[in-house]
This record gives sequence, C-alpha cells and structure tokens, in this order.
Amino acid sequence: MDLSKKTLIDLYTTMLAIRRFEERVAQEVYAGNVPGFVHSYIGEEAIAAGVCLNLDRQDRIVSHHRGHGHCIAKGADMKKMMAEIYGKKTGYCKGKGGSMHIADFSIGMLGADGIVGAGLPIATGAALAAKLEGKGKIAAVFFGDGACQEGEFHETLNLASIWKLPLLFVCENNHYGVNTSAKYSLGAGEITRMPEAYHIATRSIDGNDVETVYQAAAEAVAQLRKGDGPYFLECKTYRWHKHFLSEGLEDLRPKEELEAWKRKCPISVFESRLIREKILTEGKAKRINARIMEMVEDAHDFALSSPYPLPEDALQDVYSA
Amino acid sequence: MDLSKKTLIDLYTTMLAIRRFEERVAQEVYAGNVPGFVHSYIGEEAIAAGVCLNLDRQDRIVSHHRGHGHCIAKGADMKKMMAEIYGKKTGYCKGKGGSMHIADFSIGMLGADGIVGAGLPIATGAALAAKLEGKGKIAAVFFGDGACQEGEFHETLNLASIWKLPLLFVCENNHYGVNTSAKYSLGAGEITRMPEAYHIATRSIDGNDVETVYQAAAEAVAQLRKGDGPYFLECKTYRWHKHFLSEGLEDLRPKEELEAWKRKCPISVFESRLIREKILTEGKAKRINARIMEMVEDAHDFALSSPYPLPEDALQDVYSA
Amino acid sequence: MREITYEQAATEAIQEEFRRNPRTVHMSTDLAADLQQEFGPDRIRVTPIAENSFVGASIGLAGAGFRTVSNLRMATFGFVAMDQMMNHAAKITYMFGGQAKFPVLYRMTVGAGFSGAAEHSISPYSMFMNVPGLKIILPTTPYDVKGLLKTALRDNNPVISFEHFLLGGMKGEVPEQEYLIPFGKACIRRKGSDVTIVALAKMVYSALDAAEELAARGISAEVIDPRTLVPFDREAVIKSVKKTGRLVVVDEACQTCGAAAEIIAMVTSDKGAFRKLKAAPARVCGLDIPIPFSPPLEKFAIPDAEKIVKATRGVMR
Amino acid sequence: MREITYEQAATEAIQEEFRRNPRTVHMSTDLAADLQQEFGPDRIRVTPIAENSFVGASIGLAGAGFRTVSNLRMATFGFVAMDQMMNHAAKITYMFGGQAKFPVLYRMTVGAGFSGAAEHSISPYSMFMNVPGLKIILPTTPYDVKGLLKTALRDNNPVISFEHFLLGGMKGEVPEQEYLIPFGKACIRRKGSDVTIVALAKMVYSALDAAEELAARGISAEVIDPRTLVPFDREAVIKSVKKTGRLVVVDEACQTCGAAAEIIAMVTSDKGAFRKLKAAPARVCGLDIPIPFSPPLEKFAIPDAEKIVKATRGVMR
Ligand SMILES: Cc1ncc(C[n+]2csc(CCOP(=O)(O)OP(=O)(O)O)c2C)c(N)n1
Ligand SMILES: Cc1ncc(C[n+]2csc(CCOP(=O)(O)OP(=O)(O)O)c2C)c(N)n1
Ligand SMILES: [Mg+2]
Ligand SMILES: [Mg+2]
Repeated sequence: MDLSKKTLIDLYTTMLAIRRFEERVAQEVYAGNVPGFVHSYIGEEAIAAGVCLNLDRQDRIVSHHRGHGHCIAKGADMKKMMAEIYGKKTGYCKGKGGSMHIADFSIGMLGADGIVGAGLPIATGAALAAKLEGKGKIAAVFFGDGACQEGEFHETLNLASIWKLPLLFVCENNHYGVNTSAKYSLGAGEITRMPEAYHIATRSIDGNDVETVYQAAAEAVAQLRKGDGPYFLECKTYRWHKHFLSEGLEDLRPKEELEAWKRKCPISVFESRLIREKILTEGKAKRINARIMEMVEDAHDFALSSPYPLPEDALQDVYSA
Repeated sequence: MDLSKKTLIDLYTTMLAIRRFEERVAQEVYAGNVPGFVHSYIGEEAIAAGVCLNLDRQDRIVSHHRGHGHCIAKGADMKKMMAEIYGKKTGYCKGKGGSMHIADFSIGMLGADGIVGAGLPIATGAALAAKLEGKGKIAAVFFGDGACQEGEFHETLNLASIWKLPLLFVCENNHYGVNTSAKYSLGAGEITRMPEAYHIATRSIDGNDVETVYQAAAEAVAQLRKGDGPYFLECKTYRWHKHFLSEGLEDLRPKEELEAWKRKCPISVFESRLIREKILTEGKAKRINARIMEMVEDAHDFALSSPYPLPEDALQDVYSA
Repeated sequence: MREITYEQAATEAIQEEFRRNPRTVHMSTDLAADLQQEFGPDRIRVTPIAENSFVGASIGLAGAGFRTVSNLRMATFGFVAMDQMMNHAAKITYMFGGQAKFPVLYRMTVGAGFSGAAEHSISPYSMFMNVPGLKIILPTTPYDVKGLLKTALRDNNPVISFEHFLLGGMKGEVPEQEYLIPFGKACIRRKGSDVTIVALAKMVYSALDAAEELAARGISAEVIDPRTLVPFDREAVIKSVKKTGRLVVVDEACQTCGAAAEIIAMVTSDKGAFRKLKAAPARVCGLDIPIPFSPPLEKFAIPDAEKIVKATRGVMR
Repeated sequence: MREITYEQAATEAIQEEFRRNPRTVHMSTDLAADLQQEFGPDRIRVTPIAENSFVGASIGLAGAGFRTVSNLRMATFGFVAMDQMMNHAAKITYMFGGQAKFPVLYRMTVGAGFSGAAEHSISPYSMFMNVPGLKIILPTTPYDVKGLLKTALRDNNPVISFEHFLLGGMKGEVPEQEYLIPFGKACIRRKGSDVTIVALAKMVYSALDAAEELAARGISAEVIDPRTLVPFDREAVIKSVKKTGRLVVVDEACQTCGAAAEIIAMVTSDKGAFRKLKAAPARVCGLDIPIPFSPPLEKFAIPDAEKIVKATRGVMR
C-alpha cells in the first residue's frame, strides 16, 4: 500500500507535535516547574502516530504511564494536557490526575494509568464493549515490554483470545523497564512468542519507522474490524530520556546504545526521506514546525495562566452523581 | 527404559493407597462426618505416583486444593492426614488446615493451597532454594488446567525460565475448572504452547498411564538435576468426582465423557497389565489391597479416636517464636 | 408474602435491572445459568479463572458506557483482583476528574462458620472502606439483598456487595412488586433503650438472639444493622447511642482495624455522643487470628450470641 | 555521631544481617547495586516486574529455610501482590499448624506530598493490620529504620515495613555499633501533660511541629510514635492517655477504617482509659478521597501541623 501524501504529512505532523510538546514539558520539568513524575515519550513517537492515525474517534484506546504521545495522536487538546500536567483547574482532569493520568473520554482516550500492566485488562473491557455494540469499532492498548512481565498481560492475552475481542495490542518494546533489560527479564526472548501461544495474530516491526507502523496498524485494524479477533503488534523502539525526567534518577543503559537509536530518530529520518522524495520541502517542514511550536506555546501559556483548583475542589469527583 | 518390578509394584501400591484413602474420605464426607470442602483426587492417581516416586525426600513439592494424592505419594502419614481432614489435634496442622491445607515440611511437602494458581510462585522460591543450596535438589509444583488461566502462572513460567530454576511444572489437566471446560477458557488450546513460549522444555503425556508418567518424570527430573532449567509436564487426566464432594454441587460435565475416562482408570488398567505380564498376581494384588485397606482403616480409627484441639489452641501458631 | 432465598433474591435483582438496561454485562468464573438463559452468552459471560482480568474488563466496559456485575465468589479470590479494584475501580473517577462514570458491581461472599479454613473464611470489608471511591453494601436478608443490589445497579459508582456465605440459602419474605433500598440508611432490627448493639453481616442474627437473652435479664438492647458500610448511616447510630448511652459493636471480621473500630471511633469522637456515653464501648469481633479449620477452634474464633451477651453485660456494669 | 540518610540506614541493616546469615536473599525489580556488589547476583536478585511472583517466591524460599527481603517499592505496587501477602504469607504459618517459619520481609513506601496522584500516594497499613499473621513496622527516623529492619531480619515471621516516601533522603544520627529496636515499643517523641498525640509515619514530624506551636499557646502535648503497628504498644498509649485525659491521633492515611480508628477504639474501649478521658478523642487524618495530583489539592487532602493544632485545641476546649 502506498500512503497518500496527506497521510505522510499527517504522520510527520503528529510525530513532530508529540516531540515538541514533550521537549517543552521536559524543559519545564528540569526547570523545576512541574510537579510529580513525568515519563517522556521522546524517541517513540512513530508508534502513537502510526497506530492512532488508523483509528476513528469512536475507537477507544488505553494508555500507560508514558502516555502523552497517545493523547496527542488520538487528538487530545494540548492546552488541556499541559494544564493537567501543571495541575491546573483547566486541565483534562481538573488537576486531579497529572501527567500520568490524562484521559479524554470524548475522543475515546480512556486514560493513562500508572500501574504497569493494569491497562491491559481494562482494554479488554473496552474491546468487549466495541464487540457488543457491533459497529466495527475496536480498542487499542499501549503497553511496554515491562508490562509483558505482569500476570495481567497473560490474562489479557487469554481473554482477548477466547472472546475474540477486537483489541489491538500495541507493545512499545523500548527494551527496558526502568533500568532492567528486557533481554534479562523476558524468558520468551521474542515478545511475540507469548501472544502466538494464544493463537493471536502477531507481528513484530520497526517501531521507529512510522510508515511501517502505519501500514502494519492499518492491516491489523482492518482485520480487527472484520471481527477476526485480537491482533498483537510489537513495535521495537527506544526511549531517549531517563525512565522519568529527574536529575537524580540513574540511567544504567549503555550510552552507545542510546546514541545508535538516536541516529534512528523516527522524525528526522522520516523528514529526510519526505524531503528526498519531494513530499515535503524544507520550507514546508519549517512552517509545520512553526505552527506546532505555536500550539505548544499556546498550550503552555494557557496552562500557566490558568488558575489552580480551589483546595475544596479536592472533595469533588470521588463519586459520580 | 524398562522399569524394575519393584518400581512397577511401588507405582501400583501408591496409586491404590491414594484411591482407597480417597474412597474412605468420600464415604465419610457423604455421610456428613467431615467438615469443610474436600476435593477428591480419584481418577488422577497416576500423576502423583508417577512424579513423586522420582523425587527424593529432600526434593520439595507444592500442591493445590486437590492435594491428598500428592501427600500420600510424597510419603505423608495417612494417620496425620486423616486426623487433619477431621480437624483433630493429632493432624498435620493440628486441625488448623483441614483437607485443603495439608503440609509435611519434614518430607518436603510444602503444603496444599486453596487459591488457584498461588502455589506456582511459591514453588519458584522452593526451586530457587534448591538451586542456591547447590545439591542437585529440585522442586515440583502440581496445578490444574484452571491455574493456567491465572496471571501467577505466566509470572512463574517467566521467572523459572529466566532464573533457570530446577522446577518441575506438573500440570494436571483434567480438562475442567469446576464446570468450565478448558477448551473454552484456554486460548492456547494446547497448554504446552504457553511454557514453550518461554523456552521451557515441555512434554504432554497421558496422565492416566502411570508408567508413561513415571518415565517422563524420570527424564525431566534427570534434566532438572543437571541444572538445565525448568521442565513442564502436562498430564492429561480426568476427575471422577464432582469438583468438591457435595450432594448439592452441580456437575455439568457430559456423562459419557466421565464414563469413557473411567474406562481408562489409571489403576485397573495398570493392574490388568501387571497381571497379564505376570508382574503381579491376583493374589498379590489382593494382599496389597488388604494391607492398604488396613492402613486406611487404622488412619481412620486414629482420626476418630483423636481428640479435637482445645478451643484456646486457636490462639497458637499465628506467629512463630 | 412469598418467601425466596437470599441468592434467589439477588438473582432477581440482577434480572430486573438487566431487563431495564440492555447495556449490562455479567461476568463470573461459573456459569450463571438462570441469567444466561434469559440474557444470552454475550451479556452473561463465563470467564477464565483470572479475577484481575475480568474485574479490569468491567472497568473498561464501564468506561465505554456499560454497567457490569462481576461475581468473584469468595472474597479471598478478590485478593487476586485487588489491583483492579483498589488501584483502578476506586480511583479513576477521581483521577480523571469525573469525566466518566464507573458503574461496576462486585459481589463477594464473606464470613466463617463452615470450616473453610484461613483462606476461604475472610471478611475484609474494612480494607475496602479504607479506599475512597468505592461504595460498600452488606445485605443481611433476602429483602435487603434484592433492594440493595437493585440500587447498586442504578448507582453510577463502583459498588462492592459483601454477602455472608452462610446467608445464601436463607429464606425470607420478598415482595413481588419492585422496590429499592437506599444506600446509607441503617435498619433498626430491634428497638431498645439500654444499649446500642451495631451488628454487621450475619452477626445481626447473633445480636438479635443476644438481645432476646438480654431482655430476659432485664436489659433492653437496640440492634442496628447498618446495611451499607459506605455510605454509613452515622446519624442512626449516633442517635441511638445518645439515647442508650452505651455501645457494643459486633463483627465477625478480625478485630484490629475492622469496621467495628471505625464505628467506635466515629461515635466516641463525636462530642455529643461522647458526652452521653455512660460506659466504655465494647467490641465483639473475630479474634485476631486466621480462621482455623476445626469446628471447635472456629467456634472459638468468631462471635456468637453468648459472647455478645457477655460483652453487653460488661458494658452495663 | 555520624549522620546518614534513612535509605542508607536501611541498606546498612540489610548488609549487616546478610553478613550474619548467608541463607538470605534480596529481591526487587530494581538493581540494589550496593547489595549486589557485596553479596553477588545469586543472593541479590533483580526480578521481572511481576510482584506476585517474587513475593510468592519469598514464601517458598522461607519454607525451604531461607530469609528474604522483597523491596516492592511503592505500596501501590503491593496491590498486585496482595494474594501472596494476604492469602499466603500471613496465613500459612497458622494453617499449617506452625510446622514452618516464614521469615519474609516486605518493604514498601507509603505516603503523599510529592504529587504522585491517587495511585502512587497511598498509606494502606490498616489493611494489613486487619490480617493477622503479619507484623507491621513504620520506621520514622534513620535510627529507627536500621534498628527495626535488623529486628525484622531476625524475626521468624512475615514483616512489612512501611516507609514514608519522603523520609528516604532524611538524615539522622545512626551509631556505628550494632543495635536492635524491639517490636511493640513506642517512642515518646515529646513529653507532655495535657493531651496525647499519637502520630504515624511522617506525621510524627508534623505532630512535633504542632506540639511546639501548642506549647506557645500553653498546651503541653505528649507526642507518641508507635514505631510498630503490629505488635502495637497499647500500654504506652493508654498510660499516656490516663495521664493527659485527652487523645488526638494523626495519620496521613484515609480516615475511614485507618489505623487511627483502631487506636481510638482501643483506648476508648479500655475501661480505665475511658474513665480518665476528659474529652472526645479526635482524628486528624487524610481525607476520605483519593490523593489528588495538584499541589493545592494535595495539601488540602493530608494533615499538617496547622490542622493538628486546630484539632488539638478543639479537644482542649
Ligand atoms: C505494578 C507496578 N510495578 C512497578 C511499577 C514501577 N514502574 C513504573 S514504570 C516501570 C517500568 C515499566 O516498563 P515498561 O512497561 O517497559 O514501560 P516503559 O517505562 O519502558 O515505557 C516500573 C517498574 C509500577 N508502576 N507498577
Ligand atoms: C483465585 C481463585 N479463584 C477461584 C477459586 C475457586 N476455585 C477453586 S478450585 C477451582 C477450579 C480449579 O481448576 P483447576 O486448576 O483445573 O483444578 P481442578 O479443580 O480441576 O483440579 C476454582 C475456580 C479459587 N480457589 N481461587
Ligand atoms: Mg520498556
Ligand atoms: Mg482442572
């Protein structure tokens, strides 16, 4: 399948939006302006972009602690995201969730979650809902190589398999859980061996090549919409920042490894190609970049100028009416 | 490998001991004389016998809710077992555990456990201990097809795989968890697909043929003692009684299925063969049976004539000194 | 009026509410045959033995606009699903700023008295009470279980129904016509003037037996069944204690950090109630030991009418 | 005396005890580099992110004669391992009739105050207190964490150490020579005569600040740090309340069914202490809400010196 120019530019734009947003957030985190723990998605943008651009608004996704990219790719509002990250009243969760718990149910983003592996069972519910609704909707769940070590992963593969759920598993294999190599902690070696054991359609791809991700996801989503049961996409990638953004935190990963992966930057490699193939010009790239920078700055201004919630607001939303 | 006459007779005797013990217990349960829930091992005797006769006293086993057979095969004292089942002070656990929680640490039987799947992680600890002790000891864990659905199963396969633990997984696949068919609830179809995904040596065998079980276990145990990492033995079998012994409980399994499996009785088929092959005579079989019946009766008398614990004994053993 | 069992009443509640709302799903490791016959296998689902997965699934279903019932059977199996219940079901309404509703109902049996031994005989409701975001009901009669479960199935929040294992077969009057029981309304099971006995779950019956016995000794005990633990009918208990000046709390759960501790703390830290207290309140709870298997040990471990009488007389002295 | 951090003191405790006993194993999802360097990768093990599995493994190791430390990091991750901790570690000594010892130590951080939001900011110790068979420690200083962990590592039972997330970097005096701190001995952090303040975990420091402030207003507060929750030093608290006649309990955990409820129930149901109480006891606890992310909301959710002063003055009135 040859991708349309529009799709290629959309993929590029989405990745760049995530990158610029995350860069801005990182800058503010290191300046000490952001409370809590922030997990940066930089380096993994191709996955969120490649997958989510295949989804409709009605399709639902479940994300994890490193979730900003999924939000942006699914169409979330950067303003409300940034405000949430700052703990402002205008944020997606009125300041109650923060970076790790952004959700936008209106666009089918059912939320980021901070417990490793826990989004997986929740996503089976979203997929079952789609199946029961019978309108060809699907659900997608993003999770790391670390999540594949939790029992909930196994239970979810099994449930998705026996109920033939329209669930797209998107494993963002960035090769580490904090500082522990997946080579050490995953007995299967290849992650795909696990879903295969459950007769789940499986593919392992270069998660830094957005076109590959997009095409693989398109194929997977088409199968899912037909009701053929779950699909497992392993996307190999690498995170550029520390596990979470923090001066104090150690990064025990080999420096050369990081450098090698940086050379495979999902954005700059793709950009060069688009320019080489004349799909994009340097001028246009600059304009896209400028527009995104503006959006990010607007979002940041919005967050900064937004009020904090009132202390008593803490008492609301414990229960729904 | 041709088994010695002694081994064959031992296997026969062990199976028969389990059968007669379980029959006696069932009789008493249905007469309303036994408190609590009792899960009968009848029909599955070949597995406990075939596996445990390959183990030394120093090897450790972990069992589950259907654990009487494992206790007997590992060499537990029927008297203390029966007393425990009756809740007597002379029982293995001083009446605190009952049928579902018999243990005998002195013979390496680390206990039966009533939470589906929970024995598996515990067994990894026993296996790690064996590995650290470095004396070629091993651990074995018994569990059902139902346990393969719990997340703890997956976590245990992974841990055993990456730590190369000397752990023998003995899956007693009796095809049902309570009334739910494993065909429905296990997406993998063949259970062995799951351990294989973790690069664990795996074999699926007829769990009703004690010689097959013995030989497979012998091979597995030899590999485990060499330190080659875990081994997974799936033993296909069937339980003859309801999930637990109870008038009220429903058994939704097809009648014909049960009948077919009864014709594959691990004991009577084996007995006929031993007699046919002149390893056993009918007379000797009778004598063995009589001796076992006597042991079971002695155990039962012991249990009946033993005192209940004093109410205040309930306060002991909450903590170890 | 017709009499049906507690479990039948519970099933009726689910049937009626599932008829009202097709966007409802029931999950359990065992086949719920009655329900499946009426509502089909799509909505009445048998799950693998993997509690965290189907409790998690209930949350995803809720996030997508469905209501669910997950029957976990014994509360001890709930420990396998603690992550989904406590880290997620309880918290996501809040941490997502109230964007979505999570109407999930979890049913679990609790209690001892059937030689289930340590693992199978627990009453862990206080743990869940410590986690805001959950509502917790403790139905004690066939009438209550139907009315409370129906209310639960219209509530927009996670509700946990703790049902005593030994009440499932109990018969009682249940009207044919529809009714609901509001959360947070205690039921005074017996009126009295000398002492307030708050009793939880099956202990309501032991407390009523004890009250009978106490009456014979000239002590008039008021027996309160809170019916729901979250929300809790603080007013009913405090009002009663202000009247009687004495409080005994009876619960089968282990004493330390149980619901009984909360009820005593709630009452004694109320200035008005504290002033009216004529004696130190008393707890009659399960001993702080795992439940033993053997009948004489188990009997020793949990409260009964005799122990309640003794403690109440102690409070009267 | 030298000063080291809380976390260093904890590491020293493990080092010293691992030197004494080679049959010891440490497990955690993160590399414990200091320990691994000294004791090697066989004993200091990195685990997959699978809490139930390595908590379960600790039980099997114990059953085979080893001692273990499992560092679960945040208590919220402990919810993933509830089955092994509560259904097994806590119960198997008992249900096997005391045949074997299970010396397993689980370390978890608790507490809020760092914008960790709802999932990562919990203080669930009361849940564990409701499960007999576990011992529970709550070290609040570098000195205490070392002494208590060393005692834990010689105890023959499951011990859970709840350590406030924000105390890890705190410095304090820790002697070079060996010492142990017995379980069940509270520490009176400040002497006083008008009111007893029992404070848990990091709230000890807020209570001390409050006591200072109260002193300036002529109120003499005694501040008690129980140090261990199971066993609990009942005598120390009751003795103090008998002296002061007033009780305030401070805890960051959610109020309902928290440890504070237990402490109040324990004191008020003691006839001697009840008689001496001059006022209704008060709780200053975390609100019954999930911990919110945003700093002003979070500050509102948890106690501080100001709130303690206010509540204590209320009790003095
Ligand atoms: C149950 C649980 N255990 C531990 C943690 C702490 N933790 C947060 S993220 C993380 C690593 C997750 O690795 P992976 O799933 O590969 O995602 P990545 O961070 O690499 O994107 C860990 C251990 C947690 N949040 N939840
Ligand atoms: C975590 C948990 N969930 C549910 C149960 C209830 N239960 C007890 S045994 C059982 C079936 C187990 O099936 P399997 O593992 O195949 O063993 P079998 O009974 O067939 O020998 C179930 C569901 C339990 N004990 N623990
Ligand atoms: Mg990773
Ligand atoms: Mg089975």
